[in-house]
Amino acid sequence: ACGGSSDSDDGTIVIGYSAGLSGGAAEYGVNVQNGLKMAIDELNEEGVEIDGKKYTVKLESLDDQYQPGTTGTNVQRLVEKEGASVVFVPHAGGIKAAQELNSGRTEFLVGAYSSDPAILDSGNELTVMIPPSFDSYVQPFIDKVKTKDNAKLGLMATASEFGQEWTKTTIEKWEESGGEVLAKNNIDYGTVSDFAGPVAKTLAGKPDVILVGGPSQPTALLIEEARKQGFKGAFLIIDQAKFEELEEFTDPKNLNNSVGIMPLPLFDGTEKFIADYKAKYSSEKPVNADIALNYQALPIFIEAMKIAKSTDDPKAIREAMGEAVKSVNGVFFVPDRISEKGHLQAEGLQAAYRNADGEYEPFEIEQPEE
Amino acid sequence: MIKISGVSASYEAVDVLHGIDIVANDGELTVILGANGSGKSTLFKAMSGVLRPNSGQIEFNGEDITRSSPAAIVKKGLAHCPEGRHLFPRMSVEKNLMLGAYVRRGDKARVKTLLERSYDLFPILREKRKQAAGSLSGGQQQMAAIGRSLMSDPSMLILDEPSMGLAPLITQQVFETIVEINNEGIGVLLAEQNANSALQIATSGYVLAEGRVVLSGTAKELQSDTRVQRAYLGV
Amino acid sequence: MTLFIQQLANGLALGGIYCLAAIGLTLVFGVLGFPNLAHGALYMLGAYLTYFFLTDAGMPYVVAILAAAVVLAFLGVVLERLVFHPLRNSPHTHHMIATVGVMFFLVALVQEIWGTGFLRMQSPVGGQLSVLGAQVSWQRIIIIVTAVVVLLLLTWFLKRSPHGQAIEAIEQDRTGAALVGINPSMVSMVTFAVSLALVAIAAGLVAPINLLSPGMGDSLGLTVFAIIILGGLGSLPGAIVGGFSIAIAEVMASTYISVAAGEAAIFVILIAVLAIKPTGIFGTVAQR
Amino acid sequence: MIDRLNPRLLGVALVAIAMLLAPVVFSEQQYLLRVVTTAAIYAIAAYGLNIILGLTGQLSLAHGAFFGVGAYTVGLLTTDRDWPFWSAFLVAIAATTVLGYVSGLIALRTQGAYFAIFTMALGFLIFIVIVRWESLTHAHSGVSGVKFPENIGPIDFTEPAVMYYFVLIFLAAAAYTTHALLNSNAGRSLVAIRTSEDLAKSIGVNVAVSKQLAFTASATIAGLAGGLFASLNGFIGPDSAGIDRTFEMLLFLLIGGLGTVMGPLLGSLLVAFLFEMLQDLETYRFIVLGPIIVLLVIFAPRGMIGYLNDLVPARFKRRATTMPGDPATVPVASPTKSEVH
Amino acid sequence: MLLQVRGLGKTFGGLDAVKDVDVDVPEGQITAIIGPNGAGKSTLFNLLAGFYAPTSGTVTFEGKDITGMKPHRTVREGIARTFQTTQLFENSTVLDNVLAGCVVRSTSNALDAVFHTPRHRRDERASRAKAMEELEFVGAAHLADQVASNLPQEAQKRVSMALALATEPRLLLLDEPAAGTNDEETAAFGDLIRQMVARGITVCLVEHKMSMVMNLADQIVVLDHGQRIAAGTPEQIKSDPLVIEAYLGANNDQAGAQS
Ligand SMILES: Nc1ncnc2c1ncn2[C@@H]1O[C@H](COP(=O)(O)OP(=O)(O)OP(=O)(O)O)[C@@H](O)[C@H]1O
Ligand SMILES: Nc1ncnc2c1ncn2[C@@H]1O[C@H](COP(=O)(O)OP(=O)(O)OP(=O)(O)O)[C@@H](O)[C@H]1O
Ligand SMILES: [Mg+2]
Ligand SMILES: [Mg+2]
Repeated sequence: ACGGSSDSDDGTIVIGYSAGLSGGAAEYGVNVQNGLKMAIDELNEEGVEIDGKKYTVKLESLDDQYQPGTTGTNVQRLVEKEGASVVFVPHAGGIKAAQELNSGRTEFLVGAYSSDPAILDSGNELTVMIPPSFDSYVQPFIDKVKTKDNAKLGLMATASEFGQEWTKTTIEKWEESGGEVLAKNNIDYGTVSDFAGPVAKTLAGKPDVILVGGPSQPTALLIEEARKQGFKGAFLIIDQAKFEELEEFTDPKNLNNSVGIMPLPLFDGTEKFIADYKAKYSSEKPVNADIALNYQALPIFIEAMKIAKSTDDPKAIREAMGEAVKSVNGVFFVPDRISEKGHLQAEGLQAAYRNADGEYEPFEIEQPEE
Repeated sequence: MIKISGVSASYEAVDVLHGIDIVANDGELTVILGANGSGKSTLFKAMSGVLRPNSGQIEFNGEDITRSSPAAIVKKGLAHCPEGRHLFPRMSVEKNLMLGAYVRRGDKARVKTLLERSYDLFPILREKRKQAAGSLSGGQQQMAAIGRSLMSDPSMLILDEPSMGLAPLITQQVFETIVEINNEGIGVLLAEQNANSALQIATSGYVLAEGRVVLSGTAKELQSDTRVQRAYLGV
Repeated sequence: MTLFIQQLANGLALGGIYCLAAIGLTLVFGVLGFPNLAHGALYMLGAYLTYFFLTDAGMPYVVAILAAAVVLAFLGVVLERLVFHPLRNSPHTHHMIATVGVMFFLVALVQEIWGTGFLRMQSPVGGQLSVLGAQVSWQRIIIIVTAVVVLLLLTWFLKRSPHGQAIEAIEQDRTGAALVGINPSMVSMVTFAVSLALVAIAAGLVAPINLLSPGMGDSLGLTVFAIIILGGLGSLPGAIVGGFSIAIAEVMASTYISVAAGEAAIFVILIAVLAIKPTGIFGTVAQR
Repeated sequence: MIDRLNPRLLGVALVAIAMLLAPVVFSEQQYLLRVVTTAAIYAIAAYGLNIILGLTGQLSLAHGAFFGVGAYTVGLLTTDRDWPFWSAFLVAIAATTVLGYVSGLIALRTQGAYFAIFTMALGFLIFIVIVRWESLTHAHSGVSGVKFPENIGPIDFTEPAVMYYFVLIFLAAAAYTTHALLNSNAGRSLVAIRTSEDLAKSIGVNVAVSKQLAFTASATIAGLAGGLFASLNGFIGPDSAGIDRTFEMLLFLLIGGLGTVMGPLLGSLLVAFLFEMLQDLETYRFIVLGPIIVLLVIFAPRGMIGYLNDLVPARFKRRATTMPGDPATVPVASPTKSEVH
Repeated sequence: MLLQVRGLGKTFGGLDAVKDVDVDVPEGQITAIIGPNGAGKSTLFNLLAGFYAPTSGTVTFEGKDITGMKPHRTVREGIARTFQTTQLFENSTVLDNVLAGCVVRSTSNALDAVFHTPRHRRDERASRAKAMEELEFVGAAHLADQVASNLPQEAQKRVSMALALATEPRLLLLDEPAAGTNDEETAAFGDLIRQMVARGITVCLVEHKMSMVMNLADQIVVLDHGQRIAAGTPEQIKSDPLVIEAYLGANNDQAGAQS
């Protein structure tokens, strides 16, 4: 089986996308979708030519409500009916379901947007991991906020798979550095009606640092609640939550003394992208890394198609990625290499510590060696 | 006074009533006789608004109530004690009775009197007033249903086989009560299998067969009609 | 000890939220014969409407909540007429599926209008109160107080007006109810209106301590069903006892055992109670 | 000759032929075959729900959870334990049977809406166990690499069409069992319970045991379907045990026709088809789907089968009545009778 | 004695619905149980059929102690009943209703049905024949294809009897079989009950229509306030002052009205 070629004959490259686009947790899916759309519009404006032939790029999106089973069906439909040879999936469960499909059942390239390194450990040859691995953040984050040897860490990240993985890795590294870890208190940010109870419980353990994070908005609420209840220590915020969004949902003062990924505007050269994006979608909301990373990843795939001279051979496209990645511009953390396992990497990634005065102090994040 | 002219009614596809004409006067006791399935209950349902007739007209005290809702009809003073009782099984007997006075709920004193009348009529109900209606014996439920229909203080009362399931003593009593109520000036429309007793207390009557009025007249006339005697009086 | 008091206060506030949401559900149970699965979605809509009246229309907080309540009450009448009235003689499974359809529609509609993202409604009443060392925000105190007041008012209303008995009567025998002069359609409509107004009030009160999102009703749904079943269907005291006890159990279990235990607490309690008393705490006779 | 053909039989035959030919029709569009295969698996689960709800009249909302337990049993055994599919499948069926039996012991003490919400809570509890017992279930990470059934001789189950026929066998068995049940004493006992428990007792039906058996059987079938689902998808997450699953199955069942032989199948196919079609509407699809559901419930309350039945000429209806217990025209748990308008 | 009841009692939250009742039902006869409303007649039937568990006393059927036995087992033992308010599987056809009554006597199970075994086929054929036979017996064969709830009351009563008969009882408990029927129909029901006895079925009957009871019963037991206040032949009962006072009323013209 291979991507239906009928579509590409009349010059269309279909990029598939399956994510939660409706219901409770759809915002994230829509953000990523907008990033992809914006990239595609720009590509089409410039014109895409592969092997001497002109193409229009088209995004086909399907809603899976974050249910991996549905992702599987969607992906197969995107590949076989719509003729996509690249499918973007921005959630770990769906990525795994897609990987089941492209390991033997049908052939396509997964544009995996999840910072969980586990998605690469499966050894799937047709997966490209787009964002920086969260593994690379954990130790630097700990170094920033762990001020004494036996500091206590409270655990309140969201209960999703992603939050759990983050928690696991953080516990491991925290203990390695001699710290103490309090009882796991992961709560489902999406379904908890009132954070006061869980926060009170965590604070009762007198933590010095609390690991928090899930979707930005509830994270902000949780941080606010903890501050209200008198927590003075530091927050270690997982990369799913973004400072620029947190600021919108709570008094920014509450965020002082926290470490997290750096707000997009603080990276050099992101103003234009942010302004363009806001203009295009007439959006007042902060523009975050999720949008930017997908925006800049998509052209790499197209470039790889150009190099491979094929729009429908996933293997060839994947092989050409190493080459393609070198000649694509981007917003920030612009990848310049792709690892053996398929991870887009770059130098110059930064995270930020928001100090007691509410100023962001950037610091370098090293990319992992494989 | 209730006046029914040319009423036809059906359940889904089955036509049951075919152009019924009946008049029941205030203060009189009109009895409807008829074999099983002849359409007595259906006719009553049409009167009280539970079933909407296909055609024809029902007038109550000169007012057209053919298309009125059951609630509106009770309010106008026409009460219906239905076949199958339709009590509220998980409510106490007293609550059932009090709900009978739903349309008279403004007048507390009157409701109190009505309640006492029901209890006097069926002393067992007073004894069981706290018990869930669904756990009453069959006959007790029948009493509760009759009691409930009286609670709305009607000017015309429709009773569908009130003696069903009642012990002989109580049956006698119920018939006496019906006469009493009737004497108070309340019109009564009665469907009854016990034709003998019914005709004894009735003013006039109608005989239904297969959804049509086949005979009508004063109670005396019907009692002496040979056809009625043969079919309903076991003579 | 402070932790215990703090958590007790938190549990009470959560209980207030649960109660407010549960009573509307219990009311409509009477006329639907089945829990309204769209309840969570209506709660969500109530929150968005309050947000709209507060933020976009610039009304004061209390007025915004009342306006949302009025709109939802009207919606309740519309729903009753369009969806549930035609189904009045159908089995309860049909009602249930219809409510799922309504839920799908409302969630999708809100998403189209207000977008997929989270919204935050600022609490017009800030600050907090220190009770025996525990910190309780004023908004939560308002929730508890409103819950108690609304419950008292409602209890009084149902006791004093014939409406409560009318609901019961319709549930037990629709024909019988009509024959005593109850207008089932009218009662259904009024009940829907009251129920939805209540849920709007609940949502409007809770919104400031929570976030608005199209999925915000989901989390409430299961818990609220558990509460009204635990208390005994259609029982107002049941909804109150159920709401507060489940909230406190949830908070305490997650404090002293684990978060998973807190999540499971609701359902473990429910299963335990029903295993002993299959009709809930205040339920008397089994429903059909 | 033609007019002696029973439209019912004709309908069944047409559906059967269509189902058999699906892989040929969809040979160019494998994903449609996958959609149909998935729908068929859900239909099997819906047949399970049909036994406890359609026949016995008890609304079980734990059905999706039982489905999930079956899926996870196959998933975890074939990956973490590296068992072959076949033995894992048998264990999945056995496990859901035991689980169904034990939960039935408590659940069936309750009635009506209590039973429904009780089973909903039970389902949610199972869901929580899956999400929270990470060391066993991998929680949100789900289970990857679930095995296909191992080859039997030359039969290669990684071939989508083969997998489809494999599922189809169970589907046919489920439909046939329903048919046989409806025409048997066991089925009559269940239908009797649905209509009136007291009356059922009075004709010698052991209500408690029959309900228990029906509940257990429905759980078994859900587990079986779950096992197939895990194998077909290769990956399962906690969502496969969620309450949404239950509502989907319920939707299939109601739209198809409760308590009927063909209802679960037709309902599953129709809704799968509807979902597929509406996918193109993207986020608008629930704005459309919601009202469609409401309209279907109002205007085709007895499901497609009930609707189709009304089209069947009256002379065949006579035969229908000698098909005992065929409750195509029977609503679940008869509501309070009322003619009030 | 087919059925022996000794010291039977049932209380509902303090009320003795049935108290210390002794009844003997001789085989092949018609025993009537009468008494005022709320005397405990239906409760007695519920106790015999196992719908209620007695608070005291014993029930012996064909020499076997069946006290507290669940209904599905008493049916198997050979006791069938009808309900005071006629109960049928409302939405099913008349034939399906009666077929449901055949379930208890058939030996094939669900697996037989699935595998379509000869036993299943034999059973199905036998059930069908049995059901039609009973319908003919009660005179409702022509209604076989009708939906039960659409029938008039009287026809429903006949069908409910066929349903009970289909369980092949040795003892049939009929709760007010003639309520709501006119005199002619009442007489017809009386004939039907006699025919049942002729088939070897013992009948126990609760009824308020004295015309029927006095014509039909071989012996009568009178209950009042849960207790047995009299027992004997119709002649004895008719003139028993206790019974007249509690039940029949002095002006007892109904009793013999249509004999
Ligand atoms: N709900 C129903 N659906 C269909 N047909 C019905 C329904 N109710 C009654 N019928 C039919 O309508 C006809 C008239 O019934 P109705 O109950 O009015 O008769 P009735 O004179 O009151 O008889 P009874 O003496 O049994 O009370 C009967 O043939 C009956 O079968
Ligand atoms: N489940 C119950 N709970 C409480 N009391 C009950 C229950 N069932 C019956 N009773 C009471 O027990 C008494 C006997 O009832 P039963 O139904 O046996 O009377 P019955 O002799 O059949 O009367 P009828 O001739 O009116 O049918 C009645 O007073 C009734 O109210
Ligand atoms: Mg009648
Ligand atoms: Mg009785």
